[in-house]
Amino acid sequence: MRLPCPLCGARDIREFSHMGAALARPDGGDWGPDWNDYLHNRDNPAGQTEELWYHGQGCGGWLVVTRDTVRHEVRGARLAGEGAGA
Amino acid sequence: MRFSALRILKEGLTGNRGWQAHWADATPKDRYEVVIIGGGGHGLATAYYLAARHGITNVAVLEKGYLGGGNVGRNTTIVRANYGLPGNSEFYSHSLRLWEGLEQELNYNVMMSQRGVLNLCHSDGQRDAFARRGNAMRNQGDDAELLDREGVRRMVPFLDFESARFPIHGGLLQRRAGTARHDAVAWGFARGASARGVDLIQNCEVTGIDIADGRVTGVQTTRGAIRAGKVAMIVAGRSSQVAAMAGMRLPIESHVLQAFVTEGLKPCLDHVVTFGMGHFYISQSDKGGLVFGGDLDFYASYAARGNLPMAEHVMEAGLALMPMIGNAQLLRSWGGIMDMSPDGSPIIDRTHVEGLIVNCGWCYGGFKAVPGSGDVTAHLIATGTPHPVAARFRLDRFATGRGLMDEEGTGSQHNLH
Amino acid sequence: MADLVEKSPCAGLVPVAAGALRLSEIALGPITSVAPYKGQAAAVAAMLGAQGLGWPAPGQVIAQGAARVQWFGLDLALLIGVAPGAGLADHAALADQSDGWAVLRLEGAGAGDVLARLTPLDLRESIFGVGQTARSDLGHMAAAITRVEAEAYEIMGFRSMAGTLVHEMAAAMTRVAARRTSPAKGR
Amino acid sequence: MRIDGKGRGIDHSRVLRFSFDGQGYEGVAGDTLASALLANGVRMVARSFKYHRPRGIMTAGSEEPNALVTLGRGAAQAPNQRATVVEMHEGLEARSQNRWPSLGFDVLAVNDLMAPFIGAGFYYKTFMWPRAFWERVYEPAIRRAAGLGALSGVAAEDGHERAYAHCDLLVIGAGPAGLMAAWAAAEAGADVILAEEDLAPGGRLLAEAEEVDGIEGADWAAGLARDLAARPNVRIMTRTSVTGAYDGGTYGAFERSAPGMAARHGAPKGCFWRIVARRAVLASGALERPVAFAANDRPGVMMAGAVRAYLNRWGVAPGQSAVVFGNNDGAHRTVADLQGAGVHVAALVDARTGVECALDVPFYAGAQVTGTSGRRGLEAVMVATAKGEVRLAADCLAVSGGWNPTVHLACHMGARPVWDESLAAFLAPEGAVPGMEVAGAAAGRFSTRACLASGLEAGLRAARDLGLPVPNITAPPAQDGRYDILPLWQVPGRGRAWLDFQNDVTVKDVVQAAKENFRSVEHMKRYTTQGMAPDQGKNSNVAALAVLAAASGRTIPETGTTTFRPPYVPVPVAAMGAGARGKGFAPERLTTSHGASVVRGAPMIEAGLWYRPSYFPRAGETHWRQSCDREVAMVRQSVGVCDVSTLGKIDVQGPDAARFLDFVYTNAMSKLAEGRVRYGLMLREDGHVMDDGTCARLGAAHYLVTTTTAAAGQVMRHLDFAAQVLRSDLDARAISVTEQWAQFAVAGPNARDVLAGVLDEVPDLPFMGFGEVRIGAVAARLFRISFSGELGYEIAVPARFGAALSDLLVARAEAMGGGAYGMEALNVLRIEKGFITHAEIHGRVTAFDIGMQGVMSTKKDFVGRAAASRPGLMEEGREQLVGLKPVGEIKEILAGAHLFDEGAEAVSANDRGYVTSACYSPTLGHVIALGFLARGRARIGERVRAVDHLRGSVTICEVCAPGWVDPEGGRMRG
Repeated sequence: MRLPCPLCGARDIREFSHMGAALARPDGGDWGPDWNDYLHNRDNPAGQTEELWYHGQGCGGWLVVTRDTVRHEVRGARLAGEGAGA
Repeated sequence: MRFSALRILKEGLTGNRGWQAHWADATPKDRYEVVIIGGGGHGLATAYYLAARHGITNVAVLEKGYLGGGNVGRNTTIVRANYGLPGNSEFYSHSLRLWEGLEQELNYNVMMSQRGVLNLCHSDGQRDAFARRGNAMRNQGDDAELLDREGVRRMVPFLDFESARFPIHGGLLQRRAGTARHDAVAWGFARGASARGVDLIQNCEVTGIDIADGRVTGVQTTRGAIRAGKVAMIVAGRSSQVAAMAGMRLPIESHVLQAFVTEGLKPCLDHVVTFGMGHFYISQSDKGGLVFGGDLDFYASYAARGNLPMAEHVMEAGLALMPMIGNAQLLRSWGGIMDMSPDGSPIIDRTHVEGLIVNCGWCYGGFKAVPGSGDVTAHLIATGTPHPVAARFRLDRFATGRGLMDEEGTGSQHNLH
Repeated sequence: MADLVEKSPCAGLVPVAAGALRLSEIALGPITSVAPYKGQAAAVAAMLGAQGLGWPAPGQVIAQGAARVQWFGLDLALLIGVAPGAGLADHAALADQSDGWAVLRLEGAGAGDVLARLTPLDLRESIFGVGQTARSDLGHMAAAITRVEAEAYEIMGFRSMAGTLVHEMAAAMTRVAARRTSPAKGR
Repeated sequence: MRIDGKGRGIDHSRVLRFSFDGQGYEGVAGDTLASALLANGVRMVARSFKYHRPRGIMTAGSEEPNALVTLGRGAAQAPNQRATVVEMHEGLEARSQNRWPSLGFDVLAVNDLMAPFIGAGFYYKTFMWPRAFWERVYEPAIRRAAGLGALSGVAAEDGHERAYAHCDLLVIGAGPAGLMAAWAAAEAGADVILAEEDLAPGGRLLAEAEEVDGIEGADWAAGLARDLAARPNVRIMTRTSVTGAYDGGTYGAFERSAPGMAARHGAPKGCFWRIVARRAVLASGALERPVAFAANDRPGVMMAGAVRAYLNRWGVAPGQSAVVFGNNDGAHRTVADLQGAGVHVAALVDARTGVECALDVPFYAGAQVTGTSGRRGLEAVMVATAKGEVRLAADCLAVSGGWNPTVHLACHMGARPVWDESLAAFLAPEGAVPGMEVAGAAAGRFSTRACLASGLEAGLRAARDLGLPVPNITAPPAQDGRYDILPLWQVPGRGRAWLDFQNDVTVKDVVQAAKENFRSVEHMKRYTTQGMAPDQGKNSNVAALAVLAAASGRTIPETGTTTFRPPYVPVPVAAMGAGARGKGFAPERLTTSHGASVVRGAPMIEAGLWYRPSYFPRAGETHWRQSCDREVAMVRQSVGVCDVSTLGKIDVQGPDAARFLDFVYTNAMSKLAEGRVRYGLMLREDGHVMDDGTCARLGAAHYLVTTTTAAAGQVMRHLDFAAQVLRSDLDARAISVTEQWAQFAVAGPNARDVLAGVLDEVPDLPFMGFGEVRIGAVAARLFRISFSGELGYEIAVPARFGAALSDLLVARAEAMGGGAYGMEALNVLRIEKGFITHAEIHGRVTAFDIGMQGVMSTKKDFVGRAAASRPGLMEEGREQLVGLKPVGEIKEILAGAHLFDEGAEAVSANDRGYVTSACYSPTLGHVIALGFLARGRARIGERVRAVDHLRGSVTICEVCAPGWVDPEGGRMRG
């Protein structure tokens, strides 16, 4: 599988590591259902999903990758944060 | 029909004309006491123990494809009880005891081979962690031995003891552990369940779960509606989709785990050996193929196939550990879909829907759990209360933080276990 | 009063030769990582511009004599061969990396084939021409690879891994050299 | 028998000597082992897997089911090599397999007589009594009988390599279709890789007697291949089998080195390629299939296409008198080639009715071969004709049951092939592999003309898809003809008819499986093992499922197929894992003091990828404990030096650096004064401890974070995640400087004096203070921190000066009665102080468990704060960090022992905790340990039992507060 890094171009997945579904962290607050959903519960779709990948052996960017979990088709990737320099 | 050497002799002499179906293909009735979604190892075992231990035979097992077509037919066949944490410890111990004697219980040779599982350690720190685990196994009443480097060498002299990047310090050995013929386990339980009156229904996909006033009333399937008093979801690999039919969102992420087999070879490896530094495990099947595997591919997947980076890593680990296998030729690779849970341990529990039971999250420990999982799930279905050895497999442990079973200590990232 | 003698990362490991292939260590002089702060990219580019350099696009190397700016990752570049200009630190996080990297030069016919044994990068001229740089795998290591000539590359690897880096490059060089002297040609 | 003047693929003049089972023979250049054996009249070359029946060469390709041999010895011993692809070379040594004592006389041939009792799945029904006999008796016997070739048991040669290749178009197979596709795309300017399994391009053209473009087909192929090879944008990879299709246009391929090259010094034995292609054309051809009739497995029974290949390419007649049996025109072509080579053809048996035969040969239309006879090879063929059964003497039976397009690679990504009634074969569905198109015989276009045309179309389409100008190329004239086939899977009759030759699966087995309700094709496969042998069913799958379909009253499409899985052909493990042997498995990370440590005789131990000194033995010290105790005493009483460069160092800068660190640490680094250092704890988001270390504030907006050696990578990744994803609102930049700095701990009462002789000036740093210092011309960093509990500093210099500084510090320390200390002493020193490492923070502990809830700020949000507040993570009953010391008879405590209340039986139900770290403390004169104990903090002073079943150790321990030496910390503050 290859991922289209917005900075480096298409690269072999051996340069990346997968973290899981791209979810928004509950801002602060005490433990509750929102935190449990963020940390544990998943839609885990058989189909298109948005997930976090780290290009650790490349540009060091965290990416949000749109990918199909059944066909493994990668529909796109974007930087997860704006990137401090922007 | 009872299987025996005598029967084989008789059939052989009469042209093998008398053999009968190992299980009957049933057509769905409109109502069952218990409907089990999923005709994999765990589902079939649950059906068998419901019938055999609790006398509940008005049971249907609904399988989307063919019986045993899930991970029970797609794994590296390793059976062990070498866990370190409360919950896993007592459960896998229970499961291993059920494995011992499964042939006699089922009158089916599942080829449970107690050839020993040897986990290698490569540092003092790993040795201490293994010692802790081994002592937990002994506390549980299971067998465990800590081998030093020479002890390992005596047992498996062909490992790389000279030039290894991560020298072998020793190992944790469980002699009662080993391997079993994976397909036969599914077939044996299917045959036992079928013989006791359980309906095994293949090519029957569940498309909906009927719930009324917070209670499960049945399921919708591609072969019509089936009403049921109790429904058990035992569908590792598709748990999230089936649970969603009951409005549930599970703490599960699906990942692919590859496995590999070489061409047949004369006996060269008599045990199961695992190599921690390489996330590698290997054994030799009775047919002669070296069967081995490694870590997840790490990305979420429902495709039962992997990619090259992990496949190559597994070959690297195999060569590094056991240089003699270099001239063995990889014959086939495949992938199975793992229910990865946030702590790497399973879930067997009631749900917010009365009468609906969930069995999931086996990560890649599912095969060795088959008899144990079937037994305790049957107990939960039949009695409504968790079996003592599975009381910790709670769905709410992640919300409460109580009784987490993170054997790897890698935390709540599903693909790190 | 102590006087410390310095030691280069690949001392005693190089040069290595195989057939027409050569592997040697090069000293780049000062290496400073430059990571612009929020909204400071333009200012940083301007200051580097004043040194005849600039801010590199992904995969780009901007050279000016012995000095150069080499793209090194997300919002990150290496300023090589010169000390950062005064005031650059007000606009970007600077860190001295002069000692952190083992820097090798691989040259000779088949240099690309050597790297093709170690990195998944697409090294075809049309994709990765002279002046291009990339971060990627090299064997089991992280590396920065820059194409400095048609058949010459600069490879940066962790200083602590210099031994493995040279060993793996040398092994690949041997294979390629042996293949190229055969009818079943190279590649 | 070799035929004079025939064999376009060989050089009669270049004789090569080889041996098979010790017997010497002669082959010629261009031979395979199979063609050479046939040329020498060797017919029996193997024994079958289960019944140990005599077997001969059946095919001329990598799909060969029977002729598997073992090559070489010792490190070079390679089992299960297909004689049909093994290239002949001088001195080749091959041995037959799976027979004892010899190929001619094989004791286990008795299994053949046992056949009625050991049919499909018999082992599931027996070997169950008595229980203990499985491991002791049955299984060992089964294992010895099973298996094919053998490994030598010694480390295999480490001669393979791996490589990557990238292209616009990958063409798989260099037959007529593949050559045309490659030509078209190359002409359009695409980067093309043409991968061919065989040693030369041409495909079937090498085996057939037919013309392309008015010249011999093989010559046309060679000519075009030469033209393509000369182009800069084409790479022809011969001897290269594409083994798998993976995601994203990635393909695996295994390249066998030519015998000549493999022998050269430094050259690879083979290469495993990862080929990345934007487009692919699968032109893998088709495989001829056998027909299941009684005793169809005798040596001498061959595929008709293979017979033609041996005649035309290798000039070998597989027999003196042949019978040809088929259900398509290939049978007729085979007769023509046999007769053209002067081989007597006893009969042409065509299963089709109403077909003509233009050849001068006894011809039986609408007839079938019903059986064969012969001892170790074919002697006669039984044929059922319209006029009854005839018996024909023959030593060769050429069979063609039709052709199966080689769609494997197109189905590696889960697609199921679709049945084509007119071809009586499976084809790949459209778009089965993104970017891949199937062409030629692989797409069911069987005639040479159709292959050329479909290859050309595929190449042109690929060019168009790649956005390249489409060239004007036309296919050369070639032989055409429609594929007229009568489906024929099995010939009814008595006796065993083989489907899977390799696993000895017969029609009867499949029929029995269906009867026993293994009607799903997957069940049948798994129950009978059909298709699970080294050929993975290439020769048997389609026929087997046709038999299953008939036996279960379904059509072939209804019955379905099993899954195609990589690799297409077996790949040596040594190739796919090339380079990983020994030290090649992972990089080695060395500190700048590594060389000096080795010179001092320190055993170097792995710490992640790093190597660190275990201890520094001195004259007279014979046991590591002596060295360790001495080094500990050294630090406590004088001074020690330790390389701590392996700790992760992360430079954090920016206007929001302080706020950023407040977010990733549990405690408030924003409150840290400039020039000061603070201990810091990081949690994972799930509330458990990730790592600990120090954090120094170098400037208002500049921090230096230190991690443990083990977690350095994880923490860097985590900081990138926090900065880019969680708090991209903050303006802070983190970068690793681990490699930049060499850092040394100088610890002990004399630490300051050691520094005095090294630094130009030793600043008067307070405990947990930081300062910039100079060593001559070198700018260095000095931290006053201590992991030993003594007066301690860590001094960091740019790595180029590390070796020199290390030598200097150690020399100074030795002059004061101190010296270098290693990991063993470091560990003892920290345990004496109750300091934790990853032995304690092993991933399941919380700050609460290690008594650090105090360093969890309540005033701010930080990673892990919410999850750490889960009720289950702060319950008093949790296992908490404690110290332990022996107070009974037994004075040892072993890490890994479990803790129990005194008097409680050592069983799970009573388990109260465990020991994480233990050591002998030379300072205290007894063993001490750290561990986790349920309600531990409340149990200080109580006694517990530490029980280690594994090593038979039971110790009465007193529970103490962790930390024994100078608990008030006066010495390190000193």
